[in-house]
Amino acid sequence: MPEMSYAEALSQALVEIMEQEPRAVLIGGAFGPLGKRFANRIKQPPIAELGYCGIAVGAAMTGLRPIVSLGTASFIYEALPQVLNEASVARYGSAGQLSVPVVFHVRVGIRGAGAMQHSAAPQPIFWNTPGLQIAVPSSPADAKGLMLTAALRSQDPTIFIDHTRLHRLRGPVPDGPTEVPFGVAQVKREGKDVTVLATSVMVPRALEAAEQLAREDGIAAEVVDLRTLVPLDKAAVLASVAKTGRVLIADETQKSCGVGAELAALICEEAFFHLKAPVRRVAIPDVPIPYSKSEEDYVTPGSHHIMAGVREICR
Amino acid sequence: MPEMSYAEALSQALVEIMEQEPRAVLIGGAFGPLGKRFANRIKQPPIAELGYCGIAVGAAMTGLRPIVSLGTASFIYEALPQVLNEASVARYGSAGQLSVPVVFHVRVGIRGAGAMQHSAAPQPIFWNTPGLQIAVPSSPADAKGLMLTAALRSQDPTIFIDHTRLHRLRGPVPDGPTEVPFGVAQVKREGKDVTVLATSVMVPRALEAAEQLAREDGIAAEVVDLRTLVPLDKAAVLASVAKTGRVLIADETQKSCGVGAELAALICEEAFFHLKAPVRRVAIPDVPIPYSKSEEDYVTPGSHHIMAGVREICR
Amino acid sequence: MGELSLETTKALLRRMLLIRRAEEQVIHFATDYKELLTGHYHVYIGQEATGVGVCHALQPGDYLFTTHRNHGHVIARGGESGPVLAEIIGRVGGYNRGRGGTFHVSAPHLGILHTSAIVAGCVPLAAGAALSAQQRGTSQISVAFFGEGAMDEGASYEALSIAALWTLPVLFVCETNGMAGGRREKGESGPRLVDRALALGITAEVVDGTRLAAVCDAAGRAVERLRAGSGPVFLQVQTGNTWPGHSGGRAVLQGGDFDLTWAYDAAAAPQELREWIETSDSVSILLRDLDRSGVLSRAAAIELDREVRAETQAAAKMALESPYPSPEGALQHVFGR
Amino acid sequence: MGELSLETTKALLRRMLLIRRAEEQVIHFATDYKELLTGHYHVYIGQEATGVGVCHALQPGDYLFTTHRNHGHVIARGGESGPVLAEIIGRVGGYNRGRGGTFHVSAPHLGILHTSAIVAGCVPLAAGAALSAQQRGTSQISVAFFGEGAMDEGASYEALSIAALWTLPVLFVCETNGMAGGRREKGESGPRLVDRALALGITAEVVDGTRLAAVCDAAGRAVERLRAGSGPVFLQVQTGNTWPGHSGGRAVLQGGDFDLTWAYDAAAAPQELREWIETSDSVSILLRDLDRSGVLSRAAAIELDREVRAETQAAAKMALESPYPSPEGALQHVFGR
Ligand SMILES: Cc1ncc(C[n+]2csc(CCOP(=O)(O)OP(=O)(O)O)c2C)c(N)n1
Ligand SMILES: Cc1ncc(C[n+]2csc(CCOP(=O)(O)OP(=O)(O)O)c2C)c(N)n1
Ligand SMILES: [Mg+2]
Ligand SMILES: [Mg+2]
Repeated sequence: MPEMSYAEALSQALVEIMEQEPRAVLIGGAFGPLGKRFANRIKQPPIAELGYCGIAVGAAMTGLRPIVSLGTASFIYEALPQVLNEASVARYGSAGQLSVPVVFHVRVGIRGAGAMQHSAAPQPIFWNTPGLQIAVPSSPADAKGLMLTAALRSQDPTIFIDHTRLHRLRGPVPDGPTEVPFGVAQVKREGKDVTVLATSVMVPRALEAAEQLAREDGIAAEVVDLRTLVPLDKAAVLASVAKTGRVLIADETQKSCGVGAELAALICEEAFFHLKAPVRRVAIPDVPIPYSKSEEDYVTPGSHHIMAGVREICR
Repeated sequence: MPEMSYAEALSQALVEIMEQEPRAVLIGGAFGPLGKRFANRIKQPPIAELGYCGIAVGAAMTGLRPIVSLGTASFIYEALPQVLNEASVARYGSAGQLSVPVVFHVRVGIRGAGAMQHSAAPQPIFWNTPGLQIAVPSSPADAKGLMLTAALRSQDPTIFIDHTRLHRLRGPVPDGPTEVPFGVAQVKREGKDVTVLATSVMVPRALEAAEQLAREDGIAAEVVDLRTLVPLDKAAVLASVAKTGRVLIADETQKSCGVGAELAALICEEAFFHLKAPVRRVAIPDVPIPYSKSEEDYVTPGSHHIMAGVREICR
Repeated sequence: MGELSLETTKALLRRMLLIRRAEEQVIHFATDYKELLTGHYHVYIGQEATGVGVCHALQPGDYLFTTHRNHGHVIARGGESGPVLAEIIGRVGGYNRGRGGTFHVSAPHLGILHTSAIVAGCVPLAAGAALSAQQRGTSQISVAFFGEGAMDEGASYEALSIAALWTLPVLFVCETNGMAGGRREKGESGPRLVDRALALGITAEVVDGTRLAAVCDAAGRAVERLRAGSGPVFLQVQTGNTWPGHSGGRAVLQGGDFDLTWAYDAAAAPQELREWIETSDSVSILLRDLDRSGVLSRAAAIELDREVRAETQAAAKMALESPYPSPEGALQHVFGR
Repeated sequence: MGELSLETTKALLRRMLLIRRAEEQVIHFATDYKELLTGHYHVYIGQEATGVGVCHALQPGDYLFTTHRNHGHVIARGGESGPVLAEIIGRVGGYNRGRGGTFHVSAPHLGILHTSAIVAGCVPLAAGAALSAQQRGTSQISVAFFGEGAMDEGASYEALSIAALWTLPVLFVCETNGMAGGRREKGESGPRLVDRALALGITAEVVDGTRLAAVCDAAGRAVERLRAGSGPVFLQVQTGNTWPGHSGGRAVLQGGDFDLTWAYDAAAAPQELREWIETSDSVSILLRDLDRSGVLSRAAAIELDREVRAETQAAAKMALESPYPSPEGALQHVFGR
């Protein structure tokens, strides 16, 4: 299998989408060489997120399959009226008569010097809004495979979440159109002592922590990569918890009402009698993201937080 | 103590605020008789939520104490760029040099025939955003008291949540400027068997359920009204859980990543060893709100859901 | 009536009356029944010529997007009163099985895909449907109806600006009805709204919305331009003085259902309505024009209205007899999978 | 230089040079050091006359709001290079203790309260500060600096529209620098931006931003109008051709730091810069004007620049010696309580 970076895998996905799907149009973003080959299906909008995201939604209702590249995730706040009030409810409000196959592609997370307005992780906003799918890939192969699924197969709006710090991550990517289905988690590492549920950039951090825990503490952590939050692979989550009885959730969103909150609540509701210890969340503390490197590093959930958390619940 | 409706108590709060605080300005909303007395401090904006909420934030940075009445909560989606990207981070980004004492006043919830776009309950969006305070009053007295605190004392942005179905609720309201502090929950009914954590419109529903449970099942439910989500009275939550060992969370936001998710996760993290049963959430299922009365009633969390949930965890 | 044939004129008047009578029925639902229509709703009374005149210029396959004040647009486009009324009272017989209700009446088979009750919410969507037509190389066009209040929202500004930049085949119909949620006085917002479109490089004009012929004419020219690929058009349609029956998000029928004879003799109408009938009501003005020009006599018009009323009554009956959807259905159609 | 005294002219040139040298220092931080300035940053090179000219018209107590391209505005308003540079590299010596960084340099003591790196984010805020002044009955005014890209955001449109409606004392300064995030070509958006403000009923004009005197003149007149309570003013400042050193969110110093002699003899400058020096660089144009008119000789200008460079060096040293904030401090100042 060829090795490539996360960013390269995504570009490859976009090329394959444009080749295979004439209804695909790209709105926004920098498409490099794509720009020439598919010029008539690439639209460069002015800085008007609400306008062009709404346009993408209207286009998706009428036979196109738009992929909207917004850049930094905080810019999608400008477009939330169209995402939360229109895209997410159109199928429901029409009692199933409409499909809205649009992809909103954003870059999230603590990136290094992003400060308060370039580090957003709005996944919880979308998870709290029924009607939106959320992909949170952690590897080049998943980035490509989930993008293919969202753009070629899905009938519903998808928020596609890239973590800025994954862009240079390298990994094997299967040749050809290898779609990754939504709603199927992946056990990245088996283990019997504790389940680490991880998303996006926290997956490599969790794997690093798991290695070190195995080496230093003899703890066998099972790392489950959720890959999509909506749909959620509840069965995989509950199966792992049933096996280990201990859970740590590693997710880089702000803690309160964050992704970790939902997963913890779900487990506490549906797997309570399997639990041998409190469910721990590793998340961003409830602060905006500061600019200074010293402060930014301090609020970034890292593998050391995962290790400390696991040690506590495996005591 | 005089009895009055929730809506009357709120109006009374606004009058007292305007009388006592010359820096208070009202933006938007229908102020009735206030309109005349304080005409020069009441601004009627065009339908441009992003513009006028941003203006309120800028005014709050420069010596005013604006109260912005947005009407139905889904309209605040238009203003989220200014609320999430500016108001919430201004103090933090200035390392404490700025205060932004603005109140965003919205009407949330399933109201009867509101359908997908007039029934929003965006509390989780705000709770996931550090820097915002959230008031969720459940009674006329608290509506007045919390509004006084937000408008007269607070140094930070507050999202003030009214549930439409509370507007006509009547109750006693103490005379004069009786502020209700933020971050202080209220035990509305003592009980030893199970804790029902409730917010806003779910408080009267929880009290109704508790009465019936006492009568029919002999279950003594403790009903804790959180009153503000941020700051959260964690001590009160944990104390009640320590006492009862069983928890049901009654909150009318969509379930995934909702208010109930955060509370359940918190309890599962910090009071795990007190728990005798799974933490149950009564919430809106993960669907938009339908228009038809039959369907709308079906997705509305009611006292019957609370009773069923309590019965399950108290078995 | 200029270029409109007698047949066409009668057909358009009939549509306008269908809207008028359906809207009156909506008000009856809200006021004559208990618990039938409890929320806010917004009727199109007085503005009928705008919807009907613009839709007359459209072809099957064109798209139409509208707002909270959508009932009239849906009927203008050919929607039947029965499923519209059923939708408004939340019944399965509605175009969306009662799921959307008065705020969200839509009719996908007529190109009315999704109706937004968010002020200006439909404007980007309409531009998006136009982008879709442009990309797919069809000759479809897309129309957005919205009120003057929507012109203060950034959403409409951004959509207009992009539509101009991308030369999208979208017709913006701004119905200036003197209401914008009660939040501001008429004219408060400075110069004419049409200037805002012109400043973005959009072909734009002010249209007299009280006269069907004026709307048909302007819409006809606009649609021609749009199909030629010359980019968006903005029509600021002045719908005259506000219908006095509006009352916040509800309405009151002064003197009961509209009596066609009032159109010809305003003195016979309730005091509150007289000036409006004389100067602003697009139905009354059309009736008088047709009578004066000898195209359609009073008697013929009244006969036409009698048919329309019967049709509306049957529609109301159908709506009322349609059941509520089953409660558990509420969990369906969140996702397509 | 029209009405500006020799003293004033020298002071304004000095500010412009302070900005130029500080921005060069920012680029050095990013390119000459490892891990010092790793993110994006946006310099003000070439546009100095706009910030300095506008700020010259302001009084203490006035408010100023700016964008991602803020460094120049903060120094133009009287900010010191030391704390500005320290902020840009995230040190406690920065105006915000390093918390805000390059995107968010602000200086509350100068009326620069909160800087938004969200395109158009600052525009409503500036209108809000103007509302505050109006309500409190002071003579303060508020200024928003933003780029032409921001004019496509609904946020700016809504803020302009409300400012016009409420007659707010706010000055909108739209710096048209030929860049808007690389997303669209120059002029793509149809008619002149100034027309969008005019359509909202706002007094507006196009200003030559390559000439300090033109900016001072326009800003002076605007501020007079604002203090008279006549409502908002919009200046579309054409800052000339884009500085060739811009490179996405970073920058390259062709030929190293700007050599003042290039201003007088563009042939001596690196090829890439020549046209820009001749036609667009507001510093070069001012230097040539002053030289030609005999107000300030080349030698005197070079001497002034020497002082400025020394000051900038000291500022950079101060910034580099300032420590990072303590990590746990990150949890502070979320709330005031
Ligand atoms: C974003 C948003 N803000 C506020 C409202 C509340 N609202 C509903 S209708 C209306 C007035 C709309 O006026 P206009 O656009 O002129 O349409 P009209 O009602 O006159 O047809 C308002 C403010 C809303 N639905 N959406
Ligand atoms: C809402 C939003 N969308 C996109 C961006 C990314 N962005 C940063 S600067 C910029 C270009 C801004 O152009 P302009 O307003 O002309 O300012 P200039 O950089 O030319 O000073 C863009 C698109 C952003 N910061 N905020
Ligand atoms: Mg109107
Ligand atoms: Mg620019």
